[in-house]
Amino acid sequence: MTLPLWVLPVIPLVGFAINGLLGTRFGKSFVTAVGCGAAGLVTLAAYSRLIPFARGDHATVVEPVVSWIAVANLSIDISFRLDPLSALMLSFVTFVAFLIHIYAIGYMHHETSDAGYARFFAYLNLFLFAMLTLVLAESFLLMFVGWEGVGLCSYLLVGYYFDREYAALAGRKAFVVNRIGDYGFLLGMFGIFATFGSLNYSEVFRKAAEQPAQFSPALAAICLCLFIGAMGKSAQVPLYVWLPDAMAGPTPVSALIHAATMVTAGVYMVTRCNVLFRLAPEVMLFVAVIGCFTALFAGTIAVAQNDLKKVLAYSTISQLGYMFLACGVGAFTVGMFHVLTHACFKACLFLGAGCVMHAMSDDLDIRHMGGLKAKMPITFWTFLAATLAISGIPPFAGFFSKDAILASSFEAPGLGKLLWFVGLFTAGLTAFYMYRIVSLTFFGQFRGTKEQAHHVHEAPATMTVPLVVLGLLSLVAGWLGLPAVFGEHANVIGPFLAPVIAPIAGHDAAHEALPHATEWLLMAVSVAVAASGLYLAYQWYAKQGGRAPARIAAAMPGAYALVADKFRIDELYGVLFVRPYAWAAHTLWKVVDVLIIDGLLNASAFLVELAGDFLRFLQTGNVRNYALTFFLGLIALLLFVVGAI
Amino acid sequence: MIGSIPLSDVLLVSGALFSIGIAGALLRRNAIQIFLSIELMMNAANLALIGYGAALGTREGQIVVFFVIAIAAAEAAVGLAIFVALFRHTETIDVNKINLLKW
Amino acid sequence: MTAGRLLFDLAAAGAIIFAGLMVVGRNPVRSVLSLVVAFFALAACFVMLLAPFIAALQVIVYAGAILVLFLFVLMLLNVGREQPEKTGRPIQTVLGSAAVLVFAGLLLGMFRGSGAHVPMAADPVEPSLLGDPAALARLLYSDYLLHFEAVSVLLLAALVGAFVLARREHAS
Amino acid sequence: MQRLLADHLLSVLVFLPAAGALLLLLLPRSAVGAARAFAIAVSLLELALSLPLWVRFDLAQQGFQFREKIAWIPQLGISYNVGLDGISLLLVLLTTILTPVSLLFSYSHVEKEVRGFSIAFLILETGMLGSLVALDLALFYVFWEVMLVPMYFIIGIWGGPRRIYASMKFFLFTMAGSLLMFLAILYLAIRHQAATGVWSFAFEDLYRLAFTGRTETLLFLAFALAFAIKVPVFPLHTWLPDAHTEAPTAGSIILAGVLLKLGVYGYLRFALPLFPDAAMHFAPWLGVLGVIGVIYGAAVAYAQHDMKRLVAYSSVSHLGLVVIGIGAFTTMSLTGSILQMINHGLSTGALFLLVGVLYERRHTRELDAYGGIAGIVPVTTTLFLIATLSSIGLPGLNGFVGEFLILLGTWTSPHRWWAAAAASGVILSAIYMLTLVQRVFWNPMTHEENKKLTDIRPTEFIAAAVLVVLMVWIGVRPNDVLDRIRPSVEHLQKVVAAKQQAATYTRNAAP
Amino acid sequence: MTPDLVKFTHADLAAIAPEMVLALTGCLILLVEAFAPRLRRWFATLALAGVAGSLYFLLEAPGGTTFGGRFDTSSLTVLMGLFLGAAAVLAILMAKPYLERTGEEKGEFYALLLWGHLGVSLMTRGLDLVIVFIGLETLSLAFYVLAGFFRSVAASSEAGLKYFLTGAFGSAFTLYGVALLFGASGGTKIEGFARPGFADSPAVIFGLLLLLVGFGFKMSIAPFHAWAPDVYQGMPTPAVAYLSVAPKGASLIVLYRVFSAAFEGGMPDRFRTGIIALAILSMTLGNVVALAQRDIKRLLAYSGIAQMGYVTISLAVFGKDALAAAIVFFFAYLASNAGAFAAVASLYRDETKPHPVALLAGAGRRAPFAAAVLALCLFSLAGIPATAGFIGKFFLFKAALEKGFYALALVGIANSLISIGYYLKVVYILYMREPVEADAPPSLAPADRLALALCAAAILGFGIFPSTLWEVARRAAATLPFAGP
Repeated sequence: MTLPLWVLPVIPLVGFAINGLLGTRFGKSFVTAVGCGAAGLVTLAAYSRLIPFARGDHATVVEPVVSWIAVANLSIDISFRLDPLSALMLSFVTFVAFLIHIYAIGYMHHETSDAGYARFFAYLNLFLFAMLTLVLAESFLLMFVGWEGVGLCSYLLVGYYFDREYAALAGRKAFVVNRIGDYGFLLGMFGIFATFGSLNYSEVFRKAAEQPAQFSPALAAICLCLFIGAMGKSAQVPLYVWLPDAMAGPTPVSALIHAATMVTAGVYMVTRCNVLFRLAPEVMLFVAVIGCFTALFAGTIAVAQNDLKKVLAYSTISQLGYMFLACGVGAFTVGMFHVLTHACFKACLFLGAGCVMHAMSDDLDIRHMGGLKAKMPITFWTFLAATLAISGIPPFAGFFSKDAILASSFEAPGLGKLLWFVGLFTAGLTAFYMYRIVSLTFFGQFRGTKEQAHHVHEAPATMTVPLVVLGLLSLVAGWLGLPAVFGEHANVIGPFLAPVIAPIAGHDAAHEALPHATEWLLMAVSVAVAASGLYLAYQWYAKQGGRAPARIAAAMPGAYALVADKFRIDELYGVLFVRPYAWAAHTLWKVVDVLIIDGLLNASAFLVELAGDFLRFLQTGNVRNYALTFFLGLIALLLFVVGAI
Repeated sequence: MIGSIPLSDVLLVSGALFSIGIAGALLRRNAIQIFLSIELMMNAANLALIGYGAALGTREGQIVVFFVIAIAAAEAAVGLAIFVALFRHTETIDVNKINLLKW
Repeated sequence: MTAGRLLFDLAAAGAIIFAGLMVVGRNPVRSVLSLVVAFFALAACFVMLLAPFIAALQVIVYAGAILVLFLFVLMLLNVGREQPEKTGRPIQTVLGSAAVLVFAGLLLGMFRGSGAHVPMAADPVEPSLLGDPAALARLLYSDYLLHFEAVSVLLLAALVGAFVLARREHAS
Repeated sequence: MQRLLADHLLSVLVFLPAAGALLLLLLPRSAVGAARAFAIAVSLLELALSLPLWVRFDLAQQGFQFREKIAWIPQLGISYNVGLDGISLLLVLLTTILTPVSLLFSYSHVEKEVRGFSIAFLILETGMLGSLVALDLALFYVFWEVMLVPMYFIIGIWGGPRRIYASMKFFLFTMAGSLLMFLAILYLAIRHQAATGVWSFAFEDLYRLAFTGRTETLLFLAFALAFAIKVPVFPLHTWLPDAHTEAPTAGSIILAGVLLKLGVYGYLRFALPLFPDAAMHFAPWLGVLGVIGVIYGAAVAYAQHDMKRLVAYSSVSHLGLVVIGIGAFTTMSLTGSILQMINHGLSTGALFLLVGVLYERRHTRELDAYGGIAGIVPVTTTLFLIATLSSIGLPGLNGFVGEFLILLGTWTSPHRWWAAAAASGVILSAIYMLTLVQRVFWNPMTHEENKKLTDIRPTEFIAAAVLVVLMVWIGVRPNDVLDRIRPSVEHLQKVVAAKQQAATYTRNAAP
Repeated sequence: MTPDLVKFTHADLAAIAPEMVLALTGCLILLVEAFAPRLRRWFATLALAGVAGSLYFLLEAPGGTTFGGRFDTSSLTVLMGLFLGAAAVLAILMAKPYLERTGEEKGEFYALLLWGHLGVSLMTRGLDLVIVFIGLETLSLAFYVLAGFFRSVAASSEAGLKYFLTGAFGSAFTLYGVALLFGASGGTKIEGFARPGFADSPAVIFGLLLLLVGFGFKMSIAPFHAWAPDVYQGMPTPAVAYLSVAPKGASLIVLYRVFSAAFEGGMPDRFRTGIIALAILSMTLGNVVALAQRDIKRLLAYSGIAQMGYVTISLAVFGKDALAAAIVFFFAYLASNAGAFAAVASLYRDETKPHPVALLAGAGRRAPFAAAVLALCLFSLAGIPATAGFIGKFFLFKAALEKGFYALALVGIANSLISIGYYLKVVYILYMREPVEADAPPSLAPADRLALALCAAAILGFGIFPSTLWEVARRAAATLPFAGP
């Protein structure tokens, strides 16, 4: 019998519930068992569905569970969907998550309080639940549930060290910026419902694909809104600012949420909606441009960072840019392919960084490191493999996916060539800054303090095993998507995902492939660029100990400082949005509420009181005045009434 | 007409007396004088009653006056008693000086 | 211009004049006395208006009893003549006199106008019999019996009240 | 007894608390514990009695159920006339739930004049339930005002430092509105008498009246003002922050949980059906004010240093959303609004409760007096976090469903941009609520005295847990609630539409 | 003219019996005082018995007019008799402990109270302006004395003086009005006014205005109100409790009697406008100035002025329902106002000193019952639903709106909003302020407790079950002839 899909999210949810409620009481080993158990179990369960699916005809499966919200013409079911796209996500989300759970055992070992430990694993499970809901959802609303759920977990886990102000701030920032994206997502959903009268994928996409002419006008706006959501979640310019700060969380979190899985949700969503996006070409272009620019922009910043995780964070942003570039030029499958490979090597990189951090007793400044190669070989080799992967050196995973992206942007009409060139340059940049950190971390002399020096040691097995696995994956994962030049069926993933890219009536999906010669050429170029990047970095940092870059930095201090300060975007936002908002809030309160509204009320009340205080003195106590008032009153009446007759 | 006296004259006299009474009540400060003025006002009313009664050819006017006189007497008794009682406290019956209770 | 008319006018004039004196006089004793005179004059008017019995009452009760009582109290409290206003709050005087003038204007104007027209009673009493004490008495004990009883209570109340207020505290 | 509960369930519900209050009067004032226990017992019994409403409520039936009608002032056709529909059903249950919750919380926190407190609370419950079930406008008005007095005392006697100002402001504000409504009600009855020759204050009868435009506008405004003040709609909201801040925790819970809802309820139950044309004519204004409320409330909340004040302004923001839903007047938005009332009652109630938990220990509500206490009071923190998430509309909790329905419903109405603007509340609410959480529970621990904080007490925990459970329940199975709202909403819309046609007809017929 | 001297039938006797009982009880008390002073403990009981007896005879009295159509016994007079009787009972109840506390327990107090009560009841029953005037004077004389009853207290004597001078001044105008009406109608019977075109002559309007002013003075309608605050402050509280309620009701009835007869063609517009002006002035002035009062008795005086403004609305509307509403309002006002004064009487330690509101601080805890009733009374005066006060306003405003007096109703509403300001101020001092006086207020005497309980019961009773009262009031109102419906 096959396991119903709803079980998948429920397993980690149960894990979360158990750890959340009882974890503190029963201690670390119990928590570990439950947490990792849940992750492992869900991985098994997932593959128990995936393998038959992959073997079979990849037919989409939709499993409704129960009606969730039903009002008027809105009826949202809790129902799950298994199709190639969700299958792909499912496959690596569960597996990577499991690995990282294992890793976390070792990493969180030094967490002193049982409560904290339990909290950590509970949150991880909760995240898994949300992520699976996001991936398996059959309707936009249910996806949004997962969407917000992962956001919540990222918030909770970034702020895991709640007593450190920067962590707390980072968590809040992450959530708020994501909320800005969600705002777009919400409007997108409203638009979709208003246009298609439903929020279920099958129905929406069917209608869109059947009568594109009827719907395409509305779709530009809708897709734009959806993409804003994606920008928030997947840290694209201008909403990327939360991701670097999010590194305040424990490293496994950075690896799982902020590298491998959650941040790619945006790409997943865009791919999921490819039917809609393809009907809004201008938005597609926008996506491509934003992605491309983000790739370059983040890459540039990464060059000048000295915090190991920060560099990785910016590289993540940059890689996400690549993925959107792919989607933007219409190569959704390629984008997803990069999601997959990136998940492997970026997770590997982060975990490696985690080990380093572990060894350096939480110091992340690469300027204090150096020569760790000898002391922690496993870490080094895996890290190196992942670096080569991300730099796009064949035959490592990154090469194939990135090359595919470049190729498809190259063949894209319009801005294609420009995008390709920028992408290419960024590839070189990536190779450079990645190998820069490798050199500074693992080669040369150790530059840290004494006690750091003799504290440095290889991480325990719980941490290294996942490293090795991921290292291997970052070597082989790319082979799923060998380019066409390696033969008709070399590319597994493309055809596998093809059904997701539904044909649209009146739009011819089929575009002619590049001539092999061009393709070879492109590969060669990109490899060359990547290699030169590596070489440069090796020369400057491994060999010459960073004199050249120092000279360059000295040559143009302003520019260097700017880059080192991440172009001061945070400060810019502070001036543009944060402080004005705070000011406006305070002014509204003090002026509108207190001064104007209450002022008016209190003033009128005061006037009445004043009148009373004044009038009471008419009561002079002199009885003659009383008689007079009496008499005057009488006269007034007489004049008014009799005088009239 | 009452005999040879037109009613309007009687009423004018009564009105005049009434007004004078009011004037006294308003302008005097000695409680007793105020009260005297009020007595005058009542007498003005009496005059009007008698005049009307005569003009109407009924005795009711006189009867009313009869009662009014009785009432006036009673009022006088009480009023003067009050003045005396108050005088024990204030040593004056100048109402300008009597304003413990005010505002 | 009959004698009766003349007498009435004289008496009325006297009443008004002495009433005026009563009001303007600062010395309370003098104003009591002028009021006595005014009441005598009024009594005369009553006679002219065919109400001799009331006139008698007026002299005996009012001029006699009540005002004498006033005199007694005045003596008892021996309040001197009223001092001229020191407080200098003329508003009472000004407003008061103005108001009185307006009022007098309205009232007298009303009387000069249609105010004096009165309906004749169904069975008008023969003028000469109007003031007949016997008839008055009969009326008093028949139609006005209730009033009579009521006034008795009123007088009683006044009596007791005056007693309550004015008696010396023997208890304390 | 059986028959009593069968035929007069509503009356029993309405007057049981009052009876309890009378019995409490017999207790000596010194019998503190007894008073506490008794009040809680009564409110629990009340809750138990109210559950059958949920069960016996007939989903198929659109009109009012559990009807009772007894002549009260027959000469004027005023009758004790009560009934229940989906809308009032939920609010009644909310009331019967929140009252024991508040009393339970106060169990360990009200020492002063416990008997008086309990009496006030029970009378308050009678007032609330009465105005929720009354179908006779005179009766409604009576209950509506009766609520005021105990709340005035609760704020004024057991409140914070500025309680006098707050209680006075609360009373005068509410009175100002309801007095005009009082005149309007009288006028309605007089018109009915003039039209039919029969006196009646019954909603069904007055509903049949049709007015010329100007009259209807004036009457509508008289009603709307009363309710708008209660809701409160910007700019009539300034009583609320003061009242909430100064009221004792239990008072704030009820105030936010039920009293504010009565404004919306009154609008839905009376103002809309009685004056549909005017209501529709003013709907855009309502919506705009709602939008302003959402954004304004959220912004001002962000500027607060006082926890309760912050939560109070968040209420302004949330109810602005509810108002928008009503202004949009689509089935979905109306349903959402009603659900959102319940949600707000639960989440804000819980927030006030938990703020109260901290306040009772630390005797300050200043954000800066806290910080980093998550480790000291983990349970409180967790509960507070859940309440926060519910209030900022996290999917899976109750808040989201209501918000989503309102916004989506509004989007499908002609006033699309309201939804667009109001949806920004999603961002703003996250900003101020998370700031609150961060500054109170997270960040480094700066105040030594906070180390001595004790975590939530059992009584407090039960009170809060009940609310949290309900939040999750509604979030996961909103249909249980929606099923009960839907018929009433559809009925409401039908009624309004019907009257609009009828009215326009008669008006055209009239010369 | 019939030869037989005294016309006094059994009917007359039956009709006048209630008043006789009162008069005789008064005398009896005085006799006991004079010859058996040890029995003074029983004065209050005697007085109560007297009132009860008079009520009994009132209910027994056969309907219809007596004394040659000069004296009325109808559902109206009976209802008003009950109203006045209730006021008297409350006054007597609170007088006993009050006088004991002040050591002034004299029979005269009760006697004068009863005789004053007699006068008021004559006012409500007299069909002849002279009877009414005599009743008015009896009341006034009795209460002039009661105002100055504490001869040892300067304030009391001053109150006596002020009440006397203004009162005498006012009744002089009333008398002149009577004279004018006598002239115009050829008699003193009110029914004599019911003549077509009667109200057209200026003399009549003049006379009616004088009556309005004279009785308005007794009702303390602004601007004829000025005496009230001072007198209330200086007067013994129980007497105030009676004076602030009963004569006002009676005066309104008198005005209604006179107007309903004189304006059989309907009330002239300008006359009505004048009354409306009085109503508005009275409401506004009373409420606004009350906000500024520091002494509870003065505050209640001004609140009374404002309340009479509401009643004047009824006079302006002028009709059966308006009168019925006014009667209901008066019953409510009786319970609330007398209750308030009863509470005040029992809450203040030293009667002879002023009664600053501030001294009530903390009473909520020290004298819970009295404080609670006071609060209830104030809420009732403020017109909060479920109290009698609300019912009174309810019918009043209904009557006003029914006849289309929208602006007037709006002013009334605005005023009740203002009034809440000071009523709540007192409540807040009662319950939310810490005590300022070291020693708690005197322990509550049984009589006070009874009075308070009666008031509270009445407030809630009328407030929750008003229909009977309304029915009775309407039947009573129907006995007056009104132009139109």
